[in-house]
Amino acid sequence: MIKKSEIIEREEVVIRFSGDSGDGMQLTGTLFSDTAAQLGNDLSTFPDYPAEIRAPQGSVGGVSGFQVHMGHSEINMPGDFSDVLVAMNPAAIKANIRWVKEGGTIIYDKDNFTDKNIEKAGYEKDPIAEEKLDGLNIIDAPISSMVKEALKDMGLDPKSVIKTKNMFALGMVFWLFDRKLDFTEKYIDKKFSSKPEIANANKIVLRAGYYYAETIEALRPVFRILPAPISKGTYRNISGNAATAWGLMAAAEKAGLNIFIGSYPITPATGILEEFAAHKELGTISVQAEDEIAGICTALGASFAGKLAVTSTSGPGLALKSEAIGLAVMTELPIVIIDVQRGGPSTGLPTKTEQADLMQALYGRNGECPVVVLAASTPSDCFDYAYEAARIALEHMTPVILLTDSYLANGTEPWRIPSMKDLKEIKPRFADLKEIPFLPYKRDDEKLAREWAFPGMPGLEHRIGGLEKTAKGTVSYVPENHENMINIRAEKVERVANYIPDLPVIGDKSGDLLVVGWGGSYGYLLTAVRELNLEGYNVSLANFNYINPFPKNVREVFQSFKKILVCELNMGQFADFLRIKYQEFSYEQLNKVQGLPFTLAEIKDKCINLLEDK
Amino acid sequence: MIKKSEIIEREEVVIRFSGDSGDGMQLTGTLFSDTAAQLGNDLSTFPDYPAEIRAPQGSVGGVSGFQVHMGHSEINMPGDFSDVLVAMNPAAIKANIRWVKEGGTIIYDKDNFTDKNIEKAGYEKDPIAEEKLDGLNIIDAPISSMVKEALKDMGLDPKSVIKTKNMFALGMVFWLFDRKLDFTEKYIDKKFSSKPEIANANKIVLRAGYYYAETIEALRPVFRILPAPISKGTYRNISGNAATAWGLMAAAEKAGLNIFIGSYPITPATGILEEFAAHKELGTISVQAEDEIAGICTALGASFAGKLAVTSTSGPGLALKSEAIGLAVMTELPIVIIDVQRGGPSTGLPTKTEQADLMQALYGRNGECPVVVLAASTPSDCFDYAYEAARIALEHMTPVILLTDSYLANGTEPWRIPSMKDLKEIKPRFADLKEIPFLPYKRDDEKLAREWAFPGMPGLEHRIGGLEKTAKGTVSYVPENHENMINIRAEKVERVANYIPDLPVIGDKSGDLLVVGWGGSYGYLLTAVRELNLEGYNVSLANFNYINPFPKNVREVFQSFKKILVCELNMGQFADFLRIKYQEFSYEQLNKVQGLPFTLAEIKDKCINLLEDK
Amino acid sequence: MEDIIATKYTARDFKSDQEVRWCPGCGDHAVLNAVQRALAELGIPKEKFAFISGIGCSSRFPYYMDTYGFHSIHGRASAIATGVKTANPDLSVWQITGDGDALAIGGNHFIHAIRRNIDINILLFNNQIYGLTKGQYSPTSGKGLVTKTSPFGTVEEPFSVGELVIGARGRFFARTVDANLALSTQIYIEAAKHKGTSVVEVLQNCVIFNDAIHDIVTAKDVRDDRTVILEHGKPMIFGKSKEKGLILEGLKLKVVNLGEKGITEANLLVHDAYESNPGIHYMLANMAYPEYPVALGVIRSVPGITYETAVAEQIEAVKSKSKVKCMDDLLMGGSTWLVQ
Amino acid sequence: MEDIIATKYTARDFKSDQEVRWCPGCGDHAVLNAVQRALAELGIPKEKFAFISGIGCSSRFPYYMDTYGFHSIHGRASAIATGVKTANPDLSVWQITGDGDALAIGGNHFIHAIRRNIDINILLFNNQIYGLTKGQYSPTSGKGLVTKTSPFGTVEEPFSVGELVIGARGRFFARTVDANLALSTQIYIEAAKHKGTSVVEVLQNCVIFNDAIHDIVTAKDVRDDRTVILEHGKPMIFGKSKEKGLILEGLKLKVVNLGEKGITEANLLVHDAYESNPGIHYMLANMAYPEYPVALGVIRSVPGITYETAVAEQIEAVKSKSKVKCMDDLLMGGSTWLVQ
Ligand SMILES: Cc1ncc(C[n+]2csc(CCOP(=O)(O)OP(=O)(O)O)c2C)c(N)n1
Ligand SMILES: Cc1ncc(C[n+]2csc(CCOP(=O)(O)OP(=O)(O)O)c2C)c(N)n1
Ligand code: SF4
Ligand code: SF4
Ligand SMILES: [Mg+2]
Ligand SMILES: [Mg+2]
Repeated sequence: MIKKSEIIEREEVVIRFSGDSGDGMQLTGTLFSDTAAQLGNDLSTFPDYPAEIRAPQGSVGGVSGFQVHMGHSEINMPGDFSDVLVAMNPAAIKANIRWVKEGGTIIYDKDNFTDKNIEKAGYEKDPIAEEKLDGLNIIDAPISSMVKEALKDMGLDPKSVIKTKNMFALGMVFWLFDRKLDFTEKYIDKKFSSKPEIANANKIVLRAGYYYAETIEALRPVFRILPAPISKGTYRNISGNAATAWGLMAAAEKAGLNIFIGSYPITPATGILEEFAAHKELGTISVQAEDEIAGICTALGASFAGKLAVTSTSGPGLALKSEAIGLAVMTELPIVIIDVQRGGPSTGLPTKTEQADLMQALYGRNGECPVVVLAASTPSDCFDYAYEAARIALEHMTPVILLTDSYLANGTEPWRIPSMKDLKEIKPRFADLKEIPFLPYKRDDEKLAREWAFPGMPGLEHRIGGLEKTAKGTVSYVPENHENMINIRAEKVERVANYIPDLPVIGDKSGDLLVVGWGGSYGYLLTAVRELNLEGYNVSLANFNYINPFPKNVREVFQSFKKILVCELNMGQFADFLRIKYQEFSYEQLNKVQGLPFTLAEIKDKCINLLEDK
Repeated sequence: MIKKSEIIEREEVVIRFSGDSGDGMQLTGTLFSDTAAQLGNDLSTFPDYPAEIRAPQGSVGGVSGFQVHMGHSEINMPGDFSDVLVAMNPAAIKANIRWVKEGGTIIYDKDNFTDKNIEKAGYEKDPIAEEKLDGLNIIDAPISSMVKEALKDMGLDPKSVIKTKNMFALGMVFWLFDRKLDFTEKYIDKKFSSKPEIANANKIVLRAGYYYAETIEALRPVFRILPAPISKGTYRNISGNAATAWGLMAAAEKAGLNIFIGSYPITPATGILEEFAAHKELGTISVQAEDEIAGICTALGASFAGKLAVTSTSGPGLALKSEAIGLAVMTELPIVIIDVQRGGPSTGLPTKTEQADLMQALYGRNGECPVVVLAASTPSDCFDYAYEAARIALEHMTPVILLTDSYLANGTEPWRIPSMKDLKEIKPRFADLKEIPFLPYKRDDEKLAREWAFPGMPGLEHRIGGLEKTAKGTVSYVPENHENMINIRAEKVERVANYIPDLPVIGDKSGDLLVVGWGGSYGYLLTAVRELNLEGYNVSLANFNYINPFPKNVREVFQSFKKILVCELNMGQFADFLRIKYQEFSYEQLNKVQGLPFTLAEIKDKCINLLEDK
Repeated sequence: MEDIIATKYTARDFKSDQEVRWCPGCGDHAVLNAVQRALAELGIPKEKFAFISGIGCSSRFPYYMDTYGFHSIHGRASAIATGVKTANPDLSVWQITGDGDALAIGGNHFIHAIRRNIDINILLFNNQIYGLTKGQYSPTSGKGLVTKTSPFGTVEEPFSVGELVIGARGRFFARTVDANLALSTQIYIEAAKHKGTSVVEVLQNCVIFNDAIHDIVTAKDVRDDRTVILEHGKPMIFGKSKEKGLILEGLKLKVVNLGEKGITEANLLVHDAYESNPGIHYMLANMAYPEYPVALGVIRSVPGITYETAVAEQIEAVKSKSKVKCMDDLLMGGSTWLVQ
Repeated sequence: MEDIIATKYTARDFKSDQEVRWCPGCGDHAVLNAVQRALAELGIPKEKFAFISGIGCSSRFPYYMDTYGFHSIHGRASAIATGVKTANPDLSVWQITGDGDALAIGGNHFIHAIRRNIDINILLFNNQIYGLTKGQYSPTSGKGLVTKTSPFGTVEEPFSVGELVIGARGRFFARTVDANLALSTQIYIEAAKHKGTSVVEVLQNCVIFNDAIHDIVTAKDVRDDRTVILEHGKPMIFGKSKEKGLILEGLKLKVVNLGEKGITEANLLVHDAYESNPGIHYMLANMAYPEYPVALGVIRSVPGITYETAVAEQIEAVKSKSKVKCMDDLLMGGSTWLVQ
């Protein structure tokens, strides 16, 4: 349909769909990115929705967005500035205009720019006029009326008609990026299989949008993004929350255990519990507990009973679990605790992203109470680090906290599906049935881990609990025993360092500046560092996934750089932890606490500043 | 009665009463120390009791002890090694023998050293023989039989008879220290006013012990400790828990507010709640909540309603309060949270002392969530720092965590009673009734504190909550607003530094070694540093009571010493916090996690080592 | 509330300047209206109202009220409200909560508030779902309900709100339907006037995640037959043409048709909300469709000494007997000695 | 518990090697004995027992049992026990708890365990005091009790354990007295056999901080007159010479003297523990001296589907219908694409 000459090839492009919470933008974005993924683009997505279920229609607070970053080369973040903004109403312009690239395109539903909506969005006059949009390619499509027109003969009620307008927008964008409609059409057929007339309406409107775009001149040229040269294999799109759940399920299978999750719903972690609940076919036991404390306590009970135990939550829930984490430390039971970080303190910004629970994860308990802390850094590597968390918990008999965040949890990216046989072995420390009497706090020499005996194992009956104990498991108030046990528990956690990989450095192994990050800002830092490298700057990146204990080569890595810049979405918690652990180095900081990821510009500016002022 | 020539004057002496939990040692110790205090000695006491209400009779686990350190000069700690040990049974020897000074005296109840009791204590033969006690002055008093003899004509039941034996021991010790019996006799009369025959029996036995000691040769010479040259004034003995409660009650009166405590019982903090409950005559509202979360939440409610709000707990309870502390930070309500630290992690060693909740107090919450943290350092200065905590909370509109510990809570010392008129002013930031509309997050320029308006004030109706807000109090997801509020809340806490005293240095203001401590180890560190000074070492002491924010002169103080040694009863939490705040200094550490205070020898040895290896 | 001044308000006076952010069609809007109407009738000065909530869609309520308000953390509103009321018994304290907020994470504070009989008014918005977190089952969701966390149906027995309230020694329990403004307003007024913990279960509709869950009893065409509105001192009659009633048969309630087998209004049970023995209130609170009509109105309302009063009275009693009148007295009292 | 093997045990087999550390004279000792006796009778292999407790004097119990044991944190035992039993329905799971542990801090987990009807046996040691923390009042302490935190008497209404349990949808509630070994052993056996959450309230004496608090009904000389031991299918008779009984008058229970006014055994209420309608069980559980004798024995015992069974059955049902049998199936299922 499109002539060759009118197509421009692009390395990468960022599209943002945005509209009212009820406008179906999340679905639109998902369908678009799934199509792109099927065609072999690498991509990264990020949904961004309000805390209210339905904030007042037309208000800026009610804008729901979905950003897709796709490319011919590797894509590591959903992008900060967008090439194309789809805005279903004036509020969507208000909320997103800052994030449109110079020379970018805005497609908006002209019909929705009524005086009332304009006022609701906080504009005085037409936003297109009010925002100075010079240099942007503005497409004012009469989407609502086109949709009504397209469906006028279908006999549908007006509400159902207008609900399809997201498909019109999607159709337009598909044309703009030279994409086929078949994936979306199949999806529509499946979703509305019981309502064929609705399915039909959606498909009609989708095509109508596509043809409309073809018809109007304004949308030329069309962009084409060739498939990314990514490794061979079978791929799927996966979100961080699903990957987390799957990583744990995979670990359970590998360890020969059943998995048990005890959790209480909380944004943005609920998806993990939901994912477990949806996979009972694999024997998953999911308990929706009465609160977070019961969540971890049911899981601890399950751990005591011999399951791979998991509890998932977000910051306020982690606070509630503090006391029980202490019990897990004291009883040395394996358990994985996931904290999907969100904006704090308190209820804070519950749907936004932040990395401000690090100190809580490390220190938020009474007494000397060390646990292993890991952090995932991309939606799909949530699988790997969840798996690692389970492996460490089971092999070292310790609670492990895995930190992800709102951005990872809801973001998606294509993921090369691993095969179970390629995953690391996991060998839980089951007690030997013949070693009677069983000493619950006897340890192996290497890991200092105790053995795991659970109810049902004959002859290994024993008692554990939160009071200080001797190796035999007897309650003990002997001063030296207490100090000894405190040291052993700390040392056990330290020795995990012997069983984890070194900290990888991306870029030169020595140089002027090492950008240091941890967890979820990885994609942004990586993209920024790569761009700086292309621009000729000597910058490397070290992003931490293992936080407590640290990999053994950290000191060595740090020594080789003139400056160290720690970037994190908080006020400097990781930098402070580094000061504790490696006091000898100086740490520059880049911090942001806006409920948003970094922008590339923020990172690059800071790096350039540091490099130039050497 | 005692000839002058047989009396030796001593600067200070440590006596430890110890026996089975049922032997009344806590009372014996209290009566002894109260008598000493009345006579003008300075003193410090420490009760040490088992976690079980009544551990098995005769077992080491069941030994209950009470140590009194009294002196002619200033006394700052209950002493580590004792001059006199009173042991009511073999287990008391077993538990305490390590802590008797060379050349010290042991008084024990010979009648109780039966084969059965010897075995229960874990000895094979007579402990006096088994422990090599050369050089000790061993007094084997047949206490039980003497008591029976003394009371044989009274017609009392055997249980009541034997219950008086602690008075016999007390009588002996009174003689040994040349003390009058009248204070104790008055106490007995009062306590048993409804049972005159029991009162009588106790008094007879007390005198019997006194005369027995006079009769036997073994107890010479007698020690006399002259009154300490302490400042003029009216004194009373006070424990840390009572002082904490009184400090807060005093603050409320000074601020013109009613006080409200919402707490849940937990060792060793329960005494604070009990103290409040006992003082309803001052209008104190004390709510024994259903759990720790309800404890802080009722208090937060009371704060919202305009009271001076308090919640008290120990480590595990602080963990449970984490989430609600976050709410207090976000709503900027004044509240004092007291954590009486005990041995952790988890239930740990619930009746023992430790300083291991510091990191929890500083960081144990989701998000960026700074609070003010103070620590008291002696039983009686719990009054001062509780008062300070309330002052800061009310004037700066912020939650304040006050850390004390088991050692401070139960220990007592004489305290010069302050007069209310001499205490600092406290001016709560009441909202101005005329300033309508009331903006809940409007701040003053100096402190950045908001104003306090509470239900009942007409025209100032407003809403607060845990979501991020604008100054006006409207919920806001605006990225810049969030970052701005995060910074303001942090800055507000930082600015408290403008309203607190400088860090005092005891000893030279510069030199070879600065011993740094915080909170409750103060007395031990002070005593050790003074002894070192007397021995000619160049050591000074800086003990922190203000931890977050730090006093403004810390850097200046640290700069003037060649070495800094941080001593604390944990694995180094304060040292780590110093590394974060003052990364430029090197910190040596002395740590102990045995549920026990430091010994002087431990501190001195470490200091001398550091000094000699310069 | 001693010094109640006769103040004239209208519902409008209780509307705050905040935009109401619930979904269009959410039952919460109606509750807000009814509460604002009820407050206007109470004659209590506006500054004496405090609305305390936890977290949930319903818990956003305080933002929309032009009164003192505290939107707190999930599950803890009962405890905070207890603190507010004990601190200042003079206030009219309202707790706004959801079925998750009150009965899942907040269950403990809820039952303890009730046990203590603290004089607060708890409006429990029961939509049988977690709204704010987008549709997981709650402790009141019916067995088998398919939700995001129960894709194969829940396997849990739900609480019966009324039974739990009375089981925790509750003295006031009422039930209403979000959209029934007249009944609701009346009940909120009665809840406010009752001295002690008043719990009102509001059958509330969540259009988004659990739409029409109450319709089986509350829908316009069936509600007359499937609900009975209880009024103290009145016979228990219901039905489109008031043709049905309730009687007691042994220890069980039974639905009868007036006119049949000679049954007249005089045979019907007469509602006694003030009876302190909870036996019949349990049965009424537990009535469920299809066997029974669901009971609306004030089911139980038994006065008793309230917690904050008892606390205040004890303080006054101790004060009046004590010689210690201020901190200086306390500091200098007891066992002291003078050093000169 | 499918594969119960007939194993012969004596009480002694359940004693651990730990020294029992309760105060001499504490009621806990007797409970320990009775439980050990009961376990020996159950014929369940020893390794299948798990004893879970919170914190409190009573919660030290697991240390003294030669079974699997978990002495956890204050108030959370119901949640941990729920995890243990759901994870492995094959175990016999016992929760040991105090009135503070279960009803103060642990109240929420307690009512939710009951609501879900998880098959655990909860022994609630009710000494109406916090023992371990040395004598503060608890949610079951009688109004007016003077304790360390209520030096002028408590002002709080206590919970009635039975009423709270049934109000939370409880299906098994029994009451016993610590020292009554025979009755206790029998009740513990019945609790173990009941499928679902069994709550046994043990009237337990704390000699140190609340001595003789139950004596008013349990003392040797009065207990026959002031307690009634309920047995399913038997008339409700009590008194030193079995001369008293209970009848129903309207909606209230009434104590009658046999022989007076022609009342014979045949007129008395016959105990029906299996009746699912809780009405009469509420009344029986709430009976209090002096108006009534206190009810001992199994007051309510209504079988019903248990939580762990429902969970397991749902998993089996889903498994049997799903084509996904292992992780590789899941990973490769759904929407994927191949890159070559
Ligand atoms: C400590 C904590 N846990 C969990 C959440 C997440 N959360 C917010 S509201 C809610 C449940 C809401 O349900 P309900 O109380 O019934 O209110 P509704 O939204 O239905 O009105 C949950 C689980 C939270 N905010 N805080
Ligand atoms: C989180 C926490 N809060 C408080 C405590 C202190 N505490 C220990 S046991 C107990 C109450 C004990 O009472 P109960 O459960 O009735 O047991 P009893 O000792 O009477 O058997 C309390 C408050 C604790 N250990 N942990
Ligand atoms: S999600 Fe449901 S309960 Fe929440 S505002 Fe929308 S309709 Fe109301
Ligand atoms: S304090 Fe009371 S409950 Fe605790 S062991 Fe002693 S007698 Fe038993
Ligand atoms: Mg709800
Ligand atoms: Mg108790």
